[in-house]
Amino acid sequence: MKNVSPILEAKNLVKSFGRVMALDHCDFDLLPGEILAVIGDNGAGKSTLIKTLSGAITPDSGELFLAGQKIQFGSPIDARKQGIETVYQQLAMSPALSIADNMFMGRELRRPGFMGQVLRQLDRPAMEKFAREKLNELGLMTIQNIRQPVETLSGGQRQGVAVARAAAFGSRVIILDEPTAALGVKESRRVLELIVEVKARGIPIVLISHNMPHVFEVADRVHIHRLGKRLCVIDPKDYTMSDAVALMTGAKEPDTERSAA
Amino acid sequence: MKNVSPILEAKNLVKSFGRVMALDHCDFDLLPGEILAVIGDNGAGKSTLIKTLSGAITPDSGELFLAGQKIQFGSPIDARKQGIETVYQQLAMSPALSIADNMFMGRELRRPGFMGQVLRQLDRPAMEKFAREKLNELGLMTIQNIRQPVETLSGGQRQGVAVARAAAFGSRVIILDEPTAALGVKESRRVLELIVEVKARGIPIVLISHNMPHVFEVADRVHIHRLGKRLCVIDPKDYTMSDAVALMTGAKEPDTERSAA
Amino acid sequence: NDHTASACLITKTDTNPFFVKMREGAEAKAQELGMQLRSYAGRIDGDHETQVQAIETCIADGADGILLTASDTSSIVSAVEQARDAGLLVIALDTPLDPANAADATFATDNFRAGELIGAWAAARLGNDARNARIGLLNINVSQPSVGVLRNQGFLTGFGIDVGNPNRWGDETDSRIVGHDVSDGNEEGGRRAMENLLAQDPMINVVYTINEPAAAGAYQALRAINRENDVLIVSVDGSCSGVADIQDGVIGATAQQYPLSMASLGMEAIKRWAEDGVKPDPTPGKDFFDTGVSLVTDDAASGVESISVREGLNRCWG
Amino acid sequence: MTDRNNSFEKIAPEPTADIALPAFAPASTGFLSRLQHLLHSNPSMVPLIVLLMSVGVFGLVLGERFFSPFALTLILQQVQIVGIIAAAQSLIILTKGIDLSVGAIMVLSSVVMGQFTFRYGIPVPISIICGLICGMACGAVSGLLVSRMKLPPFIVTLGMWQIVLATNFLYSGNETIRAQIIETEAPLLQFFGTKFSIGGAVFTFGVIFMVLLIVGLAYALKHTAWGRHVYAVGDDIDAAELSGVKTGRVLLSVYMLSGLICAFAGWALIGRIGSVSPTAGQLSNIESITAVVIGGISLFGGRGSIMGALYGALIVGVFTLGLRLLGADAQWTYLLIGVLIICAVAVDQWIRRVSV
Amino acid sequence: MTDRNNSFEKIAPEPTADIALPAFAPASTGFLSRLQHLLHSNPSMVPLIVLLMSVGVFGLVLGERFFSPFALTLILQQVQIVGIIAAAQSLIILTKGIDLSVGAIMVLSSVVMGQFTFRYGIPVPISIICGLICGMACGAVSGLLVSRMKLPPFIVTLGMWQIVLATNFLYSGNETIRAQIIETEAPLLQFFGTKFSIGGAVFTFGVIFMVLLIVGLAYALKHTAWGRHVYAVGDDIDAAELSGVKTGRVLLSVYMLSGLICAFAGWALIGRIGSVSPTAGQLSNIESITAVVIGGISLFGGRGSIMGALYGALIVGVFTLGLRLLGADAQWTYLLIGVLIICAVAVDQWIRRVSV
Ligand SMILES: Nc1ncnc2c1ncn2[C@@H]1O[C@H](COP(=O)(O)OP(=O)(O)OP(=O)(O)O)[C@@H](O)[C@H]1O
Ligand SMILES: Nc1ncnc2c1ncn2[C@@H]1O[C@H](COP(=O)(O)OP(=O)(O)OP(=O)(O)O)[C@@H](O)[C@H]1O
Ligand SMILES: [Mg+2]
Ligand SMILES: [Mg+2]
Repeated sequence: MKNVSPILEAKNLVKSFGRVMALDHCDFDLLPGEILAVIGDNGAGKSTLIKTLSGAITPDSGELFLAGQKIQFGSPIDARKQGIETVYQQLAMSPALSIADNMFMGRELRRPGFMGQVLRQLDRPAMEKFAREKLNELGLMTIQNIRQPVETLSGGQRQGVAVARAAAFGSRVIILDEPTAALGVKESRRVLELIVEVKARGIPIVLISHNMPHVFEVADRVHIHRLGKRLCVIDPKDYTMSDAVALMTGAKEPDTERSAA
Repeated sequence: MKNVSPILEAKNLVKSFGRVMALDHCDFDLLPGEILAVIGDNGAGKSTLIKTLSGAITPDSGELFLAGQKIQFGSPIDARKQGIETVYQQLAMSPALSIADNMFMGRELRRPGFMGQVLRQLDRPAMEKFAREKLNELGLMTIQNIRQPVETLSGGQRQGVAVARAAAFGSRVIILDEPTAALGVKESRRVLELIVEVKARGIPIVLISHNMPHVFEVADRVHIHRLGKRLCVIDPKDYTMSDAVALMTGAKEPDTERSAA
Repeated sequence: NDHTASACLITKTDTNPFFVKMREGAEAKAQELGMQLRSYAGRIDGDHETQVQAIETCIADGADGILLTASDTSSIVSAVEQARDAGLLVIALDTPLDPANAADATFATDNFRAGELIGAWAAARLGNDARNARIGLLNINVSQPSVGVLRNQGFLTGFGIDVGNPNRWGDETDSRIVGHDVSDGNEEGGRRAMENLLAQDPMINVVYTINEPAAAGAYQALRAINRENDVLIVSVDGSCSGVADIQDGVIGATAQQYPLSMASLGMEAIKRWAEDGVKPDPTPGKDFFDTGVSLVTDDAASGVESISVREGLNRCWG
Repeated sequence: MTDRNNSFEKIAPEPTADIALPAFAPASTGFLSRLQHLLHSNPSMVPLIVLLMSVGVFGLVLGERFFSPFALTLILQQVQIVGIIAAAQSLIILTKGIDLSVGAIMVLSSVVMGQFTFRYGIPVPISIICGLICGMACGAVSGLLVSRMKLPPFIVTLGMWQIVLATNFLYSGNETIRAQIIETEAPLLQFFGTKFSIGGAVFTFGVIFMVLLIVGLAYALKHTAWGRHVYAVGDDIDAAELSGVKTGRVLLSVYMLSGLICAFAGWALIGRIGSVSPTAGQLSNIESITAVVIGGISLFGGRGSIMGALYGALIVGVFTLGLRLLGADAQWTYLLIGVLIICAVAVDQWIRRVSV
Repeated sequence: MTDRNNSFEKIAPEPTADIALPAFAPASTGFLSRLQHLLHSNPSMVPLIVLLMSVGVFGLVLGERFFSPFALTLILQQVQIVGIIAAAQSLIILTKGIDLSVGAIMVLSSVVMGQFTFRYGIPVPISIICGLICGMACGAVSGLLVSRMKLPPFIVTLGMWQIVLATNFLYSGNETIRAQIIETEAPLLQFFGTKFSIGGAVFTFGVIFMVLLIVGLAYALKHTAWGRHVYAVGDDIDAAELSGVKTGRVLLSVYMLSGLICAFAGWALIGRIGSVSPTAGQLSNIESITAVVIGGISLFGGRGSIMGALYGALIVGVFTLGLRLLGADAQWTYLLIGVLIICAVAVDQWIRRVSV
């Protein structure tokens, strides 16, 4: 693994909110094709880290590299254009718009021919068909109507829609911030399967989760975040869940030799 | 258990949102001193059920009984006055106000003497001290400043504050809608311990969760919700987690004899 | 012809006492003559669209004639034409239209003349001091409606100041003018405007005001710095409370108009038009029927014709 | 009770997205609650129904005087300016903004059209284009301040209102350009005033323009990506930004389009009043906001249909004309319109609150 | 770099709630960014600083003419009505509402005080109490419509504005009660106009009342449960309801209090203009909203301090008088105030955007 260069890499990220230093010279790297889990206490700065990776937050200092190239994201759109798709913890949906509208927000399909090119009409049937397929893949069959506004969905259903969106469009990196937090057992399972499927397509995934069994089930490497920085990266095969929790909460110090590259 | 009369009971609750029937003649009962878990698929209607129990939603029809007395809640305040304290899935906090302000919302402490009685001045120091203690009990020590606005907290920190509020003030029933969804491992553990502590105080708890290990660890009985109604109530000692999941998702039919009272 | 004649009265606003009086006059006359009367008004001074809508409503309503005090004397002309084409008699009250012959007749105060009277009176009162008078002018609002411009420029002319463009206030160069401000024609605006001018030059000694409420406001401002007795305030309107203000020494002189007679003359003209098809004639020598304006003051100045406060009170807005 | 079986929880295994289920019928099935349910499923119909009802009531009371093609089309002519401005206002309000400068932009644009033609002798079509550009530029300034500098729209347009209005008075020298001159020398300026009649009904190009504009905007808002983005921005601008909408660009486009529409309203205004008057339109902001809100568009952004703005403008127009024809005194008319504004919204709210 | 070690993530085990940490210093430590940080931690200071700066600038340019006790206290007198009204407006805006009827309520209350005294011969103190009750009742109507029927405040107060204003004109018969009569027969009505001077500075009771009112409200909002509830309702009304605030009652109390304050403004108005005039106060809504927003209170509710409303009113007053003293003519003053409104808010925004 030593020779593989990371697809997404961050060095020395710093981000503070007023007096709170959410990222404190934090490093990060994601290797091609892997599932990287990020774990850490509440408020450790995980969400802030992935927001800087996805362009939603501009760091105060630090550098980002995508496939070895130094990049800067001015907005989430820039990151999306590079194929980085993110599910945020607060979901980022427009409550009054339909599920299909939300899935295609910012990359709508237009009808072919005159209606689409001149009148710029949306291709609603195509978008709805696609949205329905993606939701079915996730097993979110309790959603009755693809035209229903997102605000009428239950918390878990919304989360499902967000995950489906990311999985459908992510081409280079998919970042999931606690995607199963509000999901039922069955749905959580589907999301984990989906993560593995996406990995099989060769797309690397960043997964933030507080659910250790999930993390240890799917992750190739585990980035342990503590007090705004990367404490260490471990291989889940070499560590037990309680080791990970102990590291995360500061009950144990990392063992530099054993930690994964 | 047959002889104990329920502390909180609901019969034939119906609630629909437009064409969606979130509660379809649903029954519910909570026995004194027990931990009752409510599990079910996303969108099964769990949140809607507990919202009717806590007065946040008025059901279209159906009856509520508290300690055998028929009651009607016009608002969450009515329920709180009866000692029913709820943590909602969407948390119900005022983002711009401080942690202490939020914890005491609607039951503020006033200073003694002239300042409090005539000028109605709040007793900020007392409220902040109390809030800090309650947060410490939950191990939410990463929260630096009790005066900081809730909107600057991480998702998990907010959840912690909400749980602390309910535990501090609930006197007859505490209802928790997915209290550990956004919490870290350590914090989740603290919440579970807290639930057990509260039970030890003799206060019954309704716990909605998608986390089967948590449910099976603490629950005395498990209410399985499906398609807007109670499918059955089981004793977690008699069933395995996969049985429960199978019931919840419809893969298995309930066995009327074995299910708990 | 058993059809009772019906008329519309359209005023700039229905909150200004001047127009209230005008409406009272029209209503009384309508009762006397057995006519039907509908009254309309804009919401604020300068609310032109509502007046256009009112004219259209009158047409739809099949009225015989319209009495109109126009907010925008030239823009209203198209709507007036439409009404005249539909066979209605349109009479401009208080303010001539632009051009004046756009209406069938005009019963109006000569606002320029009203200004001229108070200007001449103020100059005569000051005598030689007029050459180094410090003048403050409180106009109505920044949109410079024609009534306000005419009174203002009339005052300056009467006082003996070169007005520059007679269709605009504010372009004068005479150093005696301390400044212009806007008062919205009410007490509050009058006081604020006066205070602003006083802050610029506390020694102002002549104040022109667009109407009497503004004058009352200006007086309060002067009183606050104890200068109420050494400043001449002149105004236009001659309302009963305005004339009473002269009696109390608030205002030095005012130019009195006669809205009630405008309205009743107008009603009579419409009655005649509805019954006999006869249009009224203008005052000889003017392109409108001048209902007259008199200077009211107890402090008559030589060379300026005036009536006493007692007479002013008798005739106020008659 | 069979209706209940159609509720969605029962239909689990297959996604049944497009099946139109019969409306859910609650326990109380009186006529009122059925009506409420019907309207609830179509909230943009509410102002339309209020409109039709008010036309009906006034028609009954006033008879022919109101129910004539002349009177009814008169209403259309009377609301055309407010209707056009309300379309501009709706766009802004859909993005959670508010535009207090609409009336001022309208008047300045019409003054530019007039003064360019008559003061500088510029050919009329070019003057008109300059006027339209002027309106769009005013919108662009507000748009830049709102989208780039993130200033609150209320305060930006409050400032712009004063700036544009003062500019208008200073530039025009408060001088009206008279209708007669325009008619003989630059009739194109009065283009939107051109009348044609069908039966006894008299329409003007301005009325047609208003209707076409609103229908066109309704299409754009519903069926193009831009329209969806406008709603998303109004709904939750942070979420929209995170999910890939160029929110800055959407906001700017909305303010510029709204400025352009106001400029068109200025052109239509010349057609309506014949002349170019710098003092017109002083109440346009409040009137357009009234129309938009009565039309059911939420002031908190992201909800409502632009057709509502048209209905809202018409409702006010119907009440105004109807009450005038009834001979109500002006102050009583204002009082009643005040009451009716509140009632219209109360009805709307009653319908929205169905079974919640 | 040592500052960074103070950032909170390092202080884990003990809750360190009350320790005031040194302000975080970012990489760029220029004067500007230090100022920005300072102000950021105290956003309610921003309008105060803008105010002091504008006083300073005008003082420098105009010298004694502006920096005299006369001119400075004149500003206070000129803003007293707007300041009182802005306090009422702030309360409403803090609950995410807006009140377009403040000016109308003020005028109606003052008319009631005057007419009751002079038309019916009721003793002055009782008339004044009736006027105050009238204002509170108007507020209560709006409050009931907003809190019970959940109608949007904008439209409710738009309707109330028209209703109250029309009532005012109908009831008063558009007749002014003259200052001289009030002075001789009911001087209590002019109570708030009573002057006293300290040095060269002239104050009126109205000015004192405005300051006391705002300080009192600031206390109530910050240090009582009611005040916290007002903020919570404006922040997120559903969350407030769920967490046990009687939102309906809070809203009603806010609207009633606001109506009462408007009635006091009506009383103060009599003191200021001497007479009782039914045509006064027509611009009060827009002026009060301007003051509130310049004062940094968010139109989206729940954020801002009521002291800001006072500063906002004073900023507008300073600019108006300052520009007039600079010799700007009325139209240019309007234009410049428009520009300055935008600039004031832009500065505010720049400060709030620190390091985000
Ligand atoms: N916009 C903001 N303003 C101020 N402080 C913030 C902001 N966003 C995050 N923080 C603070 O930064 C710290 C890190 O927050 P972050 O959301 O990244 O934590 P997290 O690791 O994702 O926690 P969780 O597991 O609870 O989601 C927290 O202390 C939080 O209070
Ligand atoms: N206010 C509402 N308007 C319309 N539909 C609603 C509303 N609230 C809930 N629903 C619908 O009612 C159903 C039940 O929702 P509820 O939130 O009770 O589910 P839940 O069991 O709590 O799910 P989860 O585990 O995902 O939180 C869902 O289909 C949801 O879409
Ligand atoms: Mg997080
Ligand atoms: Mg739920």
